[in-house]
Amino acid sequence: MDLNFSPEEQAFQAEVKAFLAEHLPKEIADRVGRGEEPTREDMDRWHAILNDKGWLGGSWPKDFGGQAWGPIEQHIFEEECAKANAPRIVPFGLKMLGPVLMKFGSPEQQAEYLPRILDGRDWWCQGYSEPGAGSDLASLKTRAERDGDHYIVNGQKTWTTLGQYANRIFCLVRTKFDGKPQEGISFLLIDLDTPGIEMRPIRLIEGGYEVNEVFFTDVKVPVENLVGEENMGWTIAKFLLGHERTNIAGTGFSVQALAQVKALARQVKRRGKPLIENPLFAARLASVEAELEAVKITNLRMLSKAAAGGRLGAEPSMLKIKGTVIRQELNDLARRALGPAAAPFPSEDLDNLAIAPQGHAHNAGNYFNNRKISIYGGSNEIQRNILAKGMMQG
Amino acid sequence: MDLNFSPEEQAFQAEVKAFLAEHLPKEIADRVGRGEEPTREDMDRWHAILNDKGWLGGSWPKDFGGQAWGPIEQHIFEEECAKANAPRIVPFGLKMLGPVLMKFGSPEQQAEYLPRILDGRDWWCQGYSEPGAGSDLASLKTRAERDGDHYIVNGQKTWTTLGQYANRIFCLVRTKFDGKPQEGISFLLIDLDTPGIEMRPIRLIEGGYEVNEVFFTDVKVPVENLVGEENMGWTIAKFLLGHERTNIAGTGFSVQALAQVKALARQVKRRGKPLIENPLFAARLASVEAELEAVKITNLRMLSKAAAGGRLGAEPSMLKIKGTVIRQELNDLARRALGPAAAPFPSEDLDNLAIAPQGHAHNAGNYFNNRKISIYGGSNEIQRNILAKGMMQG
Amino acid sequence: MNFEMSDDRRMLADSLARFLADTCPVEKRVDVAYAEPWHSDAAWAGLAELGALYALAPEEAGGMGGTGFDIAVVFEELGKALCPEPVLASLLGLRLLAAAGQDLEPVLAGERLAVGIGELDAPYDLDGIATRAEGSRLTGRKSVVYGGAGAERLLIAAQSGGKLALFEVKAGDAQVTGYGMIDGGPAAEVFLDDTPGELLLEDARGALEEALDAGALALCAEALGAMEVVQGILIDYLKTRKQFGQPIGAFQALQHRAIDVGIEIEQARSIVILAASALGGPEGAKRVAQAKFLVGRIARLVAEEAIQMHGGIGITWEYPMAHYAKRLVMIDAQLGDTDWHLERLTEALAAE
Amino acid sequence: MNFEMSDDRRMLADSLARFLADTCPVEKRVDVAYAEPWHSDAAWAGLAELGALYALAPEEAGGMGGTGFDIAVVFEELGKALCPEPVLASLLGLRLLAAAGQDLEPVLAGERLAVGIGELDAPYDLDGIATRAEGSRLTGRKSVVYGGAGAERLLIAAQSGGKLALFEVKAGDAQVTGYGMIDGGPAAEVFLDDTPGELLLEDARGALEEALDAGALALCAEALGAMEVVQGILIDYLKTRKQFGQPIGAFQALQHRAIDVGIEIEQARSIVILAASALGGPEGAKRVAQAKFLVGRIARLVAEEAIQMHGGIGITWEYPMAHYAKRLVMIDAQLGDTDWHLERLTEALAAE
Repeated sequence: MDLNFSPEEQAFQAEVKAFLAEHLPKEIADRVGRGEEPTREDMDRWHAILNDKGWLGGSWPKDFGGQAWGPIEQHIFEEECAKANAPRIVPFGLKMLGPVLMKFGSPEQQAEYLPRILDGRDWWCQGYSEPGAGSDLASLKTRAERDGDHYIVNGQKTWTTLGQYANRIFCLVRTKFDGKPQEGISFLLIDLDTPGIEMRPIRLIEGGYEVNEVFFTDVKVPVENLVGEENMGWTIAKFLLGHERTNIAGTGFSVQALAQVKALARQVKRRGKPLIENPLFAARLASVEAELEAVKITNLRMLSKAAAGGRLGAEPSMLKIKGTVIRQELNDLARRALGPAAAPFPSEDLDNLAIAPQGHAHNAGNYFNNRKISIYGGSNEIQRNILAKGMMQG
Repeated sequence: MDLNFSPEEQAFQAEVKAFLAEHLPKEIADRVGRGEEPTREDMDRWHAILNDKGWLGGSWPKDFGGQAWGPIEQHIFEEECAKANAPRIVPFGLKMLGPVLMKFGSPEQQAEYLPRILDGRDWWCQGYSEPGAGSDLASLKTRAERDGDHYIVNGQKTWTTLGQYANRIFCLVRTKFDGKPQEGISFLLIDLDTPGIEMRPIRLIEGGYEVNEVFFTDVKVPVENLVGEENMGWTIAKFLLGHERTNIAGTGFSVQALAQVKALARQVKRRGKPLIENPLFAARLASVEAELEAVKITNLRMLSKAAAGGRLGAEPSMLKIKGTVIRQELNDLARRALGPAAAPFPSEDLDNLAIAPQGHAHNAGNYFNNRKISIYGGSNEIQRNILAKGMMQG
Repeated sequence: MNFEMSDDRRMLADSLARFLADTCPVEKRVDVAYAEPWHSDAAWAGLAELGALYALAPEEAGGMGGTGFDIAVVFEELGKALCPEPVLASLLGLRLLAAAGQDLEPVLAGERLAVGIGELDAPYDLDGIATRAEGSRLTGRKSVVYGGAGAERLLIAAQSGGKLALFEVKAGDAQVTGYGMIDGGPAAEVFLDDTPGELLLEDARGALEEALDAGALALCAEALGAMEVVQGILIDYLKTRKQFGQPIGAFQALQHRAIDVGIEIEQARSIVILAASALGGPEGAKRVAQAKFLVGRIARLVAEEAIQMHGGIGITWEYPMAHYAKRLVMIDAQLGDTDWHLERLTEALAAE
Repeated sequence: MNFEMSDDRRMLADSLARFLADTCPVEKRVDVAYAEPWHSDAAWAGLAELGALYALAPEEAGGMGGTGFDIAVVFEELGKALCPEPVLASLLGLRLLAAAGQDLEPVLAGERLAVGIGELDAPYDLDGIATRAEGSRLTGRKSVVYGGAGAERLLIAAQSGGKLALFEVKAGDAQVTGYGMIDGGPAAEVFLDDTPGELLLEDARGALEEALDAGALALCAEALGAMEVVQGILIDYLKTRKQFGQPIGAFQALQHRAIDVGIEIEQARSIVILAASALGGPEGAKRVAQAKFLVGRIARLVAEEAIQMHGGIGITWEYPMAHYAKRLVMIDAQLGDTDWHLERLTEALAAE
């Protein structure tokens, strides 16, 4: 038993810290630290800085321009980025499509698309969910029908995160209309400039825009944009679900959120004293801190197992559930700490009124927005179903 | 809107209070107040005192020796009894078999058995559950086969509360072995002195004895002991489940338990102060007190509806769930308040050591024993299923 | 014992419900609640015309109600309609003006009035109020004054000669910066800098406590109304939304959670009834604290569970339930949150 | 980073598990744990022979371990077997004797020793200790002394000259009234009335805190072991018990609850690892408090959920799980319950 990183890992951690201190632009870190969404320019800029260092695709194999980081390096990198308020790396190209192409793509697809992911020429988004198929992906209806050397795509995708910035989308589409629903799905790459595609923003509960609906009407997609074989989309989707789970608990974000709540609770007052001295609030805070310390260890246990080549079973689903609940609880504490000062609808005009302490005006919005984290990527209910299946069979 | 009892109801409440003050034997009230089980003699004595007053079958019709109390009188009576630490009236004869006989029994059965319930000559117990049929009563297996003017009963019942004091048992038995399982059940009265019956005590988690297994081997039961028609047992069981729900939330017991926890929390100390001044314990206590106040009102709302002749729908199931959770939480607080002093296995030898403040030595045992209240009488999960059925159909 | 609403109150509830459904249907609410002036002058005038404000004040002060049940009826309907009109501000104002022996008629007829009590460093507690009066000139800042944007008059709680006093300030004399709230409706920051005011009550503590209790009860009733609507939407969704070939309400794990939500809403209803019955009596403060504590806990649960069981659609701007959920969560931070009221209860426990 | 147990510890765990399975199988435990002397002399001697006690003391003091992980390994096995032997008393005693520079050998070899710290009015806090020494004569009462029945020696914390001191008392010199506990195992009330003792440490506060941290960690590990067994029993039951024609584990509401129980047990396991790793270091006290708090909460949940999902059988004396559940609940009240440790954490928060 040894909970410490190895000397090499510690050296890497120090290197990441130093790099972040030097190269993460302050205005970007400040924006993220205030709980605001980074702008498109922030994300492009940060991606480019990481790519210059060779760290953007850090967990990619060296042949494809990566560093071949193992799960522990990847974890260290992500934790330090979160603690430093770096913008989250947009995952759709780097963490989702990239691994899919490396595993299932043709050499031509790999050569064409992987470099464009790293250097930012392509911004990918994801076309999985549909209005009638959220957690139940097998029931998706968007159809791609073969017509010579093209597919003709018709249908609708939704919850397409940051689609407004994307030039390409990877989609699960139905290419076979009889038999078991899972067996008729294919994985298709689509250029968003193709005629017949309309992207409509969806406004979210707190007032922001980050997800979209995508409508496809007779969209012509060349057959060479099929990844893998026709009708093997379900296999690819399952591969992706099982891949890249190092950050599933989001402990880096929670560590950062905890520090922010503590700072806030020292600034705001109740009954003439700092809120952090209030027994009931402090009990909430100390309670979630203990939960977070525990889930951090659970996360490390999983990483250690993965790094040793062990097969992950229940761990990712457990971490997803507990990790999201803890983050949401921290969001709740921040909103609660502000009290009525959380009520104003955030706007730049209000910042000079300083109703909330500096950097905390977005707490209520973040609380509401982050209800999503227990819903997306396989809701916590779906995770429990997965775990229950294992329990009853195991 | 008026939350007060009517002048007549208030007068009745005062009468009950006065009666209890005068006639409830102090040593019995003390034993109940200490959280100990009343003895058999306590129960017999208290039943007799109430019967002398005509209140034992208070909610029975006057024709059968009752007072024809409505749900509100019944509630007032039960609340005041609980607050005064009266032993609970043993329900099997008075509240279960009595109403069944009045509704389904023959005039001969009514004439024979009802008076014997009131005057204590008969102590009835219940034979419903079986080892393989707890929440799922329809699957019960105890069989009663017709043989001339008798049934021959074979099988096993369990969770028979206070069976050790009983001389008679009413049972659900299977009399038809094909068709829908619910349609082959009958309701049978059995004299426990009949040869072939063995009653074995089941020891419960905290060490006490209150439930039993009952084994039937070729037990001869006269056919005139059948209540209603053959194979109408399911109808009778459902009637009973829907009957007599005034005390389902057990708010009287909770009111009493809350008072005891408060008294205890003033006596025991943490960090040199009475526990009731500890912010975290006080928060638990104030929280459950608020819940109790709410469920008391929910209970009164249901009673008011029932008294006006309204049909009860979801209310009893809701009250069962919330009422039991609150009582269990109060049991937890009492155990928690004692801390290590809850640990000794209760015994008379220990009482003079006064490890727990006087009257509180049984808190841990009661906490464990009362895990039963969310299990028996239709577990809280069964109640949720009932409610869900209504929700999806409604 | 009688849990039926009186005929008068039922008529008021029905006419309020009809008016709100016509005037500010929830589909159009977002256009009103999130854009300056964050409410509708027409709806406001209509509410006054309907007598909704009269129901909040006792007859001896010129109103037509004013009991806990009158308040609860009005606010439950406002909550059901998710109405962004700042009726709470009028309620607080009416209670304070009545305590000060002032004429209520202008407010009852629809004048916009707001009450500034909470401050940045004392969002809930009277003891922490730092705004002070010298003579009748006020200096300080009142923060997140509900209904403050667009109010014509302000009632301000301020320290004066060792006591907590109540002043009236013309909105034009103070610096009032209005804004909308994340759950809709108007609020404002009120800056007072040697601002002239008129003393209404020299010792206003009791009146402020009474007004805050009435306000907290109103918020509980508003939350109850909103929860009822959310529950209805949730059950409909469970019945109609299909996944894996079945309505999602066929899944037992969701069934049991939806049932628990329903049980908690019944708890909320009961504690609102109890607090309404007790308001103004010796147990009023305790019952209101119990209600605001319990409703705060339950409202968050209802909002979070309803969103989670909906999935993504539950956090979209276009889905009305999302706005109910926001209101349910944010209502907790008005006039004392769950922890605040629980702490009041724990102190009372020790003193019992 | 390495979450594998060392070979030495794995061997110890395996041999302990085998020994406990042979010597006190859970089916026979009730005969031992609930009847005087509430443990088994043979099992006790066997444990000592096996070196279980040596694992609890550091090498420099004559032991063969003594780190957080050593303690955790031993107590997790004791918890899995629901062993009623009072090893906790020896752990506390060994830590205190080592701090006092005393010879540990008799205790390591199996001498029964108990430690009296908590009192009726101060069950958890050192500050409230009222037992006092005049010279080396002690007066006071130590309550619910774990392992006190049958101990040959007692270590007693007492006020002496303004400091908290540690004394050794021969059991025969005090009035020791032994009894069994509701979850099995021996305890005692210790009455001291001008009782002769031997001063071991003049200022024992630091040593007592360190011993209590080690003890709290041990209890967390014991609870973890017990929870693992309960979870296994529960899952088996869900798979095999049938109702309405299906195994009850086919019902999604129970599935999700059982899964949540499993997730919480993983949280408990992780916090025990963290506390074991931190014991004796600068963050030891904080991590132990986090562990005891979290494990206390989780142990109650596991016990209550396991019982509820079992139904009636879960609260019968004959079903071993019931005894695990009792231990899980009662363990919370040893050496500081959830609220107690949470309060320690809140105080540390304010001081951070």
